[in-house]
Amino acid sequence: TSMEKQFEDFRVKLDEAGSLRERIRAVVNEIESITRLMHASLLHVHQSRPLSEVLEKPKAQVDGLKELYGRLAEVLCECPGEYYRFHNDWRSETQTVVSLLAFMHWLETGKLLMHTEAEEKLGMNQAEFALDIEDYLIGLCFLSNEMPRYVVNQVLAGNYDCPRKVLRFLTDLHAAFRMLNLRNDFLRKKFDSLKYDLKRVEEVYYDMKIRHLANGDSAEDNGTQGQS
Amino acid sequence: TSMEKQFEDFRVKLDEAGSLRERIRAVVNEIESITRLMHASLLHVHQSRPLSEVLEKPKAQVDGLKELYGRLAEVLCECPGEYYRFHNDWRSETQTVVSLLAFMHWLETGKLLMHTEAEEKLGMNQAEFALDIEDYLIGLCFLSNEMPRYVVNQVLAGNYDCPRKVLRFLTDLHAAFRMLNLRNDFLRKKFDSLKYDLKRVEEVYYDMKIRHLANGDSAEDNGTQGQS
Amino acid sequence: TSMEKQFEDFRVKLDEAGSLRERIRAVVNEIESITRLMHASLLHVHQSRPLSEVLEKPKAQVDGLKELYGRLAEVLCECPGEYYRFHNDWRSETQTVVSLLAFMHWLETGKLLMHTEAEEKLGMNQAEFALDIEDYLIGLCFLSNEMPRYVVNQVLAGNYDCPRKVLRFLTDLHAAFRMLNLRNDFLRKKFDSLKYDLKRVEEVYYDMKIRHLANGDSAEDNGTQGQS
Amino acid sequence: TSMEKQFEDFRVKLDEAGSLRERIRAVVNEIESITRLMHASLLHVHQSRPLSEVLEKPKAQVDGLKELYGRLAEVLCECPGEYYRFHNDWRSETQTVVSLLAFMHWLETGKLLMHTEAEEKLGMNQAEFALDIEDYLIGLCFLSNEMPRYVVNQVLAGNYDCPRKVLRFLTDLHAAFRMLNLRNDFLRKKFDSLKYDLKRVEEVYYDMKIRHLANGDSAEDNGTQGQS
Amino acid sequence: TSMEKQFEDFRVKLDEAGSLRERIRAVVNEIESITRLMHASLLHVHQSRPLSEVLEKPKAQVDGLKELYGRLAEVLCECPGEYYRFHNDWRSETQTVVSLLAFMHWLETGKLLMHTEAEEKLGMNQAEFALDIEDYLIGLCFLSNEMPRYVVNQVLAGNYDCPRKVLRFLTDLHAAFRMLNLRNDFLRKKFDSLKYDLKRVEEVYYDMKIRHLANGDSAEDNGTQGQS
Amino acid sequence: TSMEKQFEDFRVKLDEAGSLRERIRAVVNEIESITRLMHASLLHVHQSRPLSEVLEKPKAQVDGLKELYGRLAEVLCECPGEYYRFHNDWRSETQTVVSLLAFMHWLETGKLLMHTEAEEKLGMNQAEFALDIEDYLIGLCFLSNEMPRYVVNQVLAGNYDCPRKVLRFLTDLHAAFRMLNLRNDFLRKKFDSLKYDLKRVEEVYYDMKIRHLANGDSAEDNGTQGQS
Amino acid sequence: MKTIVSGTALQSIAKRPRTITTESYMKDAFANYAGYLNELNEKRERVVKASRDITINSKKVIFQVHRISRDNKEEVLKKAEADLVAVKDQYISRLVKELQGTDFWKLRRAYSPGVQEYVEAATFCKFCRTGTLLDLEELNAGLLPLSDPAIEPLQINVLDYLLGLADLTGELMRLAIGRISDGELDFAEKICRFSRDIYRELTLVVPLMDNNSDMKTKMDTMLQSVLKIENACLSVHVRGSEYTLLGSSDPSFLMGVPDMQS
Amino acid sequence: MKTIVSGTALQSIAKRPRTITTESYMKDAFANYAGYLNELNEKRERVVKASRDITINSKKVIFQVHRISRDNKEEVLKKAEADLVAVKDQYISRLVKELQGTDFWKLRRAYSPGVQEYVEAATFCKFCRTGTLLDLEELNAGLLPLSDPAIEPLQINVLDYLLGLADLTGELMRLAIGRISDGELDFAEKICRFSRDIYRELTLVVPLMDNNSDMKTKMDTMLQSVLKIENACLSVHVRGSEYTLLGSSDPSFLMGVPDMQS
Ligand SMILES: [Mn+2]
Ligand SMILES: [Mn+2]
Repeated sequence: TSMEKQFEDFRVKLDEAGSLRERIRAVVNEIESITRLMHASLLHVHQSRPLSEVLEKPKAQVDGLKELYGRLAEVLCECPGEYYRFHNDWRSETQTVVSLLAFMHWLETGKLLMHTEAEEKLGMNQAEFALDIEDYLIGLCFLSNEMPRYVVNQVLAGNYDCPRKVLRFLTDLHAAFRMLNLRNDFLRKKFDSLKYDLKRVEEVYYDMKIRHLANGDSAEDNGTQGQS
Repeated sequence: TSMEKQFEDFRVKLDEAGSLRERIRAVVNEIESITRLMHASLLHVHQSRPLSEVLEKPKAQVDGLKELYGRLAEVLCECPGEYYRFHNDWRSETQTVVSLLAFMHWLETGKLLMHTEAEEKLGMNQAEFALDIEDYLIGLCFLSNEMPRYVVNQVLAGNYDCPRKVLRFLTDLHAAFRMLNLRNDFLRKKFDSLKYDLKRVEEVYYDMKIRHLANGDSAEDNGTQGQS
Repeated sequence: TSMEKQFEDFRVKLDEAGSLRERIRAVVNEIESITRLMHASLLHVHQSRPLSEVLEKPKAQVDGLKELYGRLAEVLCECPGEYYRFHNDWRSETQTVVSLLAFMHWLETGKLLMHTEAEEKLGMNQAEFALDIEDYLIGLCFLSNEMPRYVVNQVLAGNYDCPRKVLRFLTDLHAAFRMLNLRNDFLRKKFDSLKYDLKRVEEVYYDMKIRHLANGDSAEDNGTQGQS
Repeated sequence: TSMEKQFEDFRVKLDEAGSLRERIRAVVNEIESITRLMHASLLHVHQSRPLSEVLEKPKAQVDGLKELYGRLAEVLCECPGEYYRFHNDWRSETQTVVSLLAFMHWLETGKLLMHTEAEEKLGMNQAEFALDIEDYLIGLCFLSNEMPRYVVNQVLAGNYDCPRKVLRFLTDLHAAFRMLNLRNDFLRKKFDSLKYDLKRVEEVYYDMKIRHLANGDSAEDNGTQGQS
Repeated sequence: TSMEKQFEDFRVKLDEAGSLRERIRAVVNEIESITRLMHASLLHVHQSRPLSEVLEKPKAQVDGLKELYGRLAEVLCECPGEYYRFHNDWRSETQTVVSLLAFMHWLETGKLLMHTEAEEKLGMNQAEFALDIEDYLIGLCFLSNEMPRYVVNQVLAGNYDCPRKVLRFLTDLHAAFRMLNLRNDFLRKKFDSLKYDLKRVEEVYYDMKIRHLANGDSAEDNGTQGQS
Repeated sequence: TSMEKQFEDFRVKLDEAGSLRERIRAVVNEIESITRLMHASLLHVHQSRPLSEVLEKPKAQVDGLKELYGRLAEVLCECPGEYYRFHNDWRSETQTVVSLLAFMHWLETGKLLMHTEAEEKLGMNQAEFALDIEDYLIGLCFLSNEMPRYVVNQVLAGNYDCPRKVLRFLTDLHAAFRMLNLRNDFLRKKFDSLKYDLKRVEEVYYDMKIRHLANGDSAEDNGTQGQS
Repeated sequence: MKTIVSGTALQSIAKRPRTITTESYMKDAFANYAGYLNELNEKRERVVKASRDITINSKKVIFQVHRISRDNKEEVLKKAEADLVAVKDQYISRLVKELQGTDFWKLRRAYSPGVQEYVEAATFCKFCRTGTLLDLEELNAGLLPLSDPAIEPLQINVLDYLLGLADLTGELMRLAIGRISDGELDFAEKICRFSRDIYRELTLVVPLMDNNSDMKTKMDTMLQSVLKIENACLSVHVRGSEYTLLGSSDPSFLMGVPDMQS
Repeated sequence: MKTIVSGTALQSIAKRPRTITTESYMKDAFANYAGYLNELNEKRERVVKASRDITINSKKVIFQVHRISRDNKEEVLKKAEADLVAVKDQYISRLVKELQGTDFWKLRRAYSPGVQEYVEAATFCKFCRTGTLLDLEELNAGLLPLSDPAIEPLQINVLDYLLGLADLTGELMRLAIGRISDGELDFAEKICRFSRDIYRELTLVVPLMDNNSDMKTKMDTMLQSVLKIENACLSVHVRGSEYTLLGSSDPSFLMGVPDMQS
């Protein structure tokens, strides 16, 4: 019957979509594994290990990530126009990826990892396979969440200038976010947490300042750990 | 600075997406209003009003729906490849639309509204703007949920043939669904409810049959209410 | 350090347990697929197809099941004494398996599938890999849940003797269950549902009886559909 | 009949399992009582009572615990291979036991209670009756949850060296946990809480350090309260 | 300190209450065991065994129940004025007891077991240890829940007069319940179910009447099964 | 029918209320936009910009706010006596408005913005359209939430007198709030947070005092930033 | 110290205890706020109590109506109606007195449960009496005499009316089961049609309601009630049809069991 | 028709309306049950109302206590204590009158919230006055005069006392923050020790309580309150230590800001 024919047709299509999703999840699981390792390495920054040592391993893994995103792109190529159909299956992992790349970039250069830079690092600079802006922004919020702890541990390690630098960075980032008219609830909530991070860093800087531990603002330097 | 430039850029893009979403929601609100009216009119079927009277109003509104889906298509045209980005904003309403159209169609013809027929009625037969299969299937499950009540009220109104016809229809529909390998949890749950509907209709038919109240299966006729 | 050594040790052990669990789940997924197919075939019994036709496909798949349980046994062999550690990962599927086998067995013979028979069919008659009694019992409750629908549909198909036979079977099963002192909450709840099934079958038999549709009890026959 | 025989058999087996479980629960209730008393005694540590006084009572009860675990082992001996069947009945209490023993051990020695040490203290160093690794790990997480409060109250009592020592301990413990690939959701969540404990202790240490209240790191000593 | 003294005092009192509760629960467990056996015996009434046989065992156990309630009374004597403190520990079992006694009483006499009669049977006719009226009423609702099944099975056994008698009884009971003003609580819900039981019994009565199966009312008899 | 007529009537009335609500929300959205801008401008106070610069933009927008509240009043005029029906639609935004106006007022005058002053500024000094007192009070609590950050940033900018002034203001405000009897509601929770703000400002004041950074009280000045 | 801006008064108050340094302008204002909040809370309490009284007594009216049967209709309804009047005169009037002259919406959450239960009871009585829906206008007309004519009278608002109506279906379901048992099949079918109508009308109104999450839950319960009524009607209908098929000469037989003893 | 067992009376009642065929033995009994349930419900309502009054007025006492500061202690506590006596004499006494002569446990759920709040208020006053815990015996001794001496007097039970005490820690936390602000560090540390003690004692008692799911939730909240007190003490302690390190000659300085204006 035509009903049977129709449902036979559905069966094929739903199975295709199902196997596509499974392949996506397989790739995403690998991405998740790599980010867990990268994250674990990066956490050494709180133990005040030298920057070069901290960054060595995670930097070595960026290429692996890029390759995985390449495979993701290939899968999504098979269903043009359905990027957002499967977006939920990999967005949270991608936000983590962005936050890690942005942290590494900031540790090295003291600068914000730009959207296009992130896309390049992940090979997502294609028409059909770009980095969603909200994912990028949420990743930046995760980055800021790491800052208060970073600042406290840097001070414990005797790096009293760190709070001032981080404060300047977060103040700029905060100002930039404020330009946006955030309607996305999750992003808005993460942005609120950015405000708390900023407040906490202000307080640490205040602690340094009133104890005359912080240097003046005159000497500028790139990077976040002077002597790294 | 480049950071400001980037966020300025984001602001524009996020605002665009936001206003797109608002326009989609405005259309969806209108769709929702119409379906509410259609549904309320269709509820008269339980009062055993003549079919022509029951269907008059909802049929008159199908064109309105089609126009609204036309407007939805126009909005989505402006962001090619992002159908699924906004899908959640209108999918539940569309499932309801499908269930209403399918109910009307079944009342008139005794047949299942096919996917392509539904697409035609809504003007969704375009490459970029088609009716998602899962939405169509969930709509059919909603349709089946209405059946036990329909059967009960038809019998109350003296239409003793109804249970047999509905049972045959639901049995076929159930068999068709069983061909699918349902991975979507929501759809799977709705399909479970279809089984309960089938069981309830079986019971009503059983009650008629053992009392010799149901007619034989010999005389076939289209439509669900003989004399409508 | 000894702490590191200890955690390194843990890492190995936890990873082993994790991969064991993954292998178990892979097998269980296959079991689940087969039972879905078997169940779908068995549901034809409600459409009153001939018994031989109904049972053909599911019977063909029992060997497949047995092989899968063999693979499960192999995996569990690698961790002697940990049968119950992973039990939750496959118990619900096994309960379904029991209910299907018991239904098929009852359709063919009119008798209850015994625990040892179920174990044999699945190759679970080993010291280290037996069929948990509660799983078997829960499977029987699932079996009884199918009975009211079966009875109604048999009557609809003109098999007026069916209710009496099913009633006798369920009455015996119910009496047997009542011998148990059920402390397991889930099992107790399922047993309550068995009571409802029994009550429903009583009602159908009552319907037949007062309408003089049921035959007397004189002629005994094995199997559940005399002439199939 | 054979059905009756089978169910009679089940009745015996289920009753045996039931009474086994009751005996387990009786023992577990006693374990729970003892841990409650031990916990309440250990809470005195926050009142800054001398360590010897704090530990006196709980240490006296360790033998009682060991005896109870001995009785548990005896019960489980009667059903070889079913350790994990009843695991849920005593795992949460055992996690608490581990956390208390580990806290006492740490207070005395400043060192982590090793898995084998915990097993010895409880007499669980048998082939058939060992301490489950996840239970041990969860117990350690509970231990870490007590640390921030401990540090705060020690500082309030004038023990300014405490934050540094605890921080070092937690940093090591955190690093050790990070080696694991945690798939167990509950354990993963508890590990997240360990991170918060670490962060809080860092903050307290920071507050001491910037005020020059913490001593230098030069003088090493075992134990956590210098003069205890 | 006085605080410690007070809490020590509380612990003693609460321990006492706890052990009281344990003793209550021990008694209640025995009550529950007996009611389970009584219930199982009474269920034979659905297999249409002779009334004398059905009632023999349960009647023999009423004295056992009375003795257990005597022990309950003794325990509660130790805490005068705290009957309702422990009420929840035995109310559900007592409701079951009431329903069984009322069923037996009704089977024998065709009359409702009165509150004072129930109290007497259980030795609860004391100032400090009476049968709570709501428990009694809920017990009566449970009694009515057994009626539809009883009526169906009696008819199956050829006792066509039964429906009329049960109908008259339930009609009276329903009328009596309607005198009460209830809250939206458990009792109201159970009372709603009584209405459904009444309706079901009426239907069976109609079935008899339609088929002229019921006798006239001429030959009245005590009890509910003529020839028992 | 009269039932239909009545419901038609309800639909009309509810539609009216609905469109009223939509108009209210439209106004509230504009209020929200303005407050967002005002807030963003005011946040510059934390970057220690001169007061005149900080206040310039937000002061310019107060008239806009007043006009919007005028429009709100007009809408509410159409449904006399239903102010509190729609209160929830604008209360949270109005609390924010109060907090901003109170902050600006305090920055300029060092005094608390009184309820009647707030009403005047917003044109809410009408019999039918007044500022709800709880909203006003909650607004004041939000105001206090901004203070700790303000104080820290003022100190960072070298304004060492600020903590003393803020402390005096918050102390007074806290004393005033203590006159109220609150329920366990949102206001009480916000009042609790006011206590924490007060405590934090005190700490900063101590920091200044310890280091003899704060000036004496001799030179009093209007406003909160002496030389702005 | 009158103002924070004037340093001149400093010396004079340096020794005054700290807590009464609260600026007096704040103090006066907050004394007012304190009075306002106290009064509001106390009024809210009184309103809650009145609402509870209305609830418990309306429930009694509903139970009274459920005592109806084929032969005592008049008697039962008379008592129910009298009780309902008593609820209005004794308890609603207290509510009216509390609320008069205020924005009725402010304390709505405090009195809404009572008013809803009253609506449920009043519409239930009316339906049993006339088979029609007591409309809001009529209901409110009954409340007018309670209010001081000089000021805006308390009127039940549409939302509370609809919420009360939603609960009515549960009572109608119980009534229908009882009526079927009593053989009043026509009455049962009237209830069936009536509750279907209410359900249908409400589906159109619910999305327009102010805060309809409660109402949505009630609609689910309500549909269940309607289904129960329909299924109960079905089962008696099917039996009736079978009876006709069996060729009984006395079709009135199914209309209850009045002759049960005969 | 007196009994169902006798067929002889059948003819005589065949025409009687059906609903009054209810066997009179049932009818009489159920009339009694109806009376019992009505009285119980009405009593429950009165008890709930008394409980709400106790709650709202006990809360006022608590707020009064929070108005304490270094210099007005006596005055503030005097008023709070007087208010507390008024709560007892006006509202608890009403509860006592309702409950006297009944099993106090039967309606416990109806009055427990009020009693708990009263315990919270009474123990809060007492702690501020003496720094000690008002024990249950003392509390109950105060209630004795309210009861008719002839019968068993109403006494607060251990469970309600402990539940009230669990809430006390929240108020102690607020008090501690305020005392620190006011420079009363000793007071704050006393609160810290006191709430730690209560928390510790309660951990031992909770598992023994009758139905301790409420209490378990309260224990979580309570631990949070204790932690907040400890952390607040820590932060002032650390600052004080730094001050000592900086070598101030005036250690009393940290004890508040009395000299803020000087
Ligand atoms: Mn109701
Ligand atoms: Mn409180």
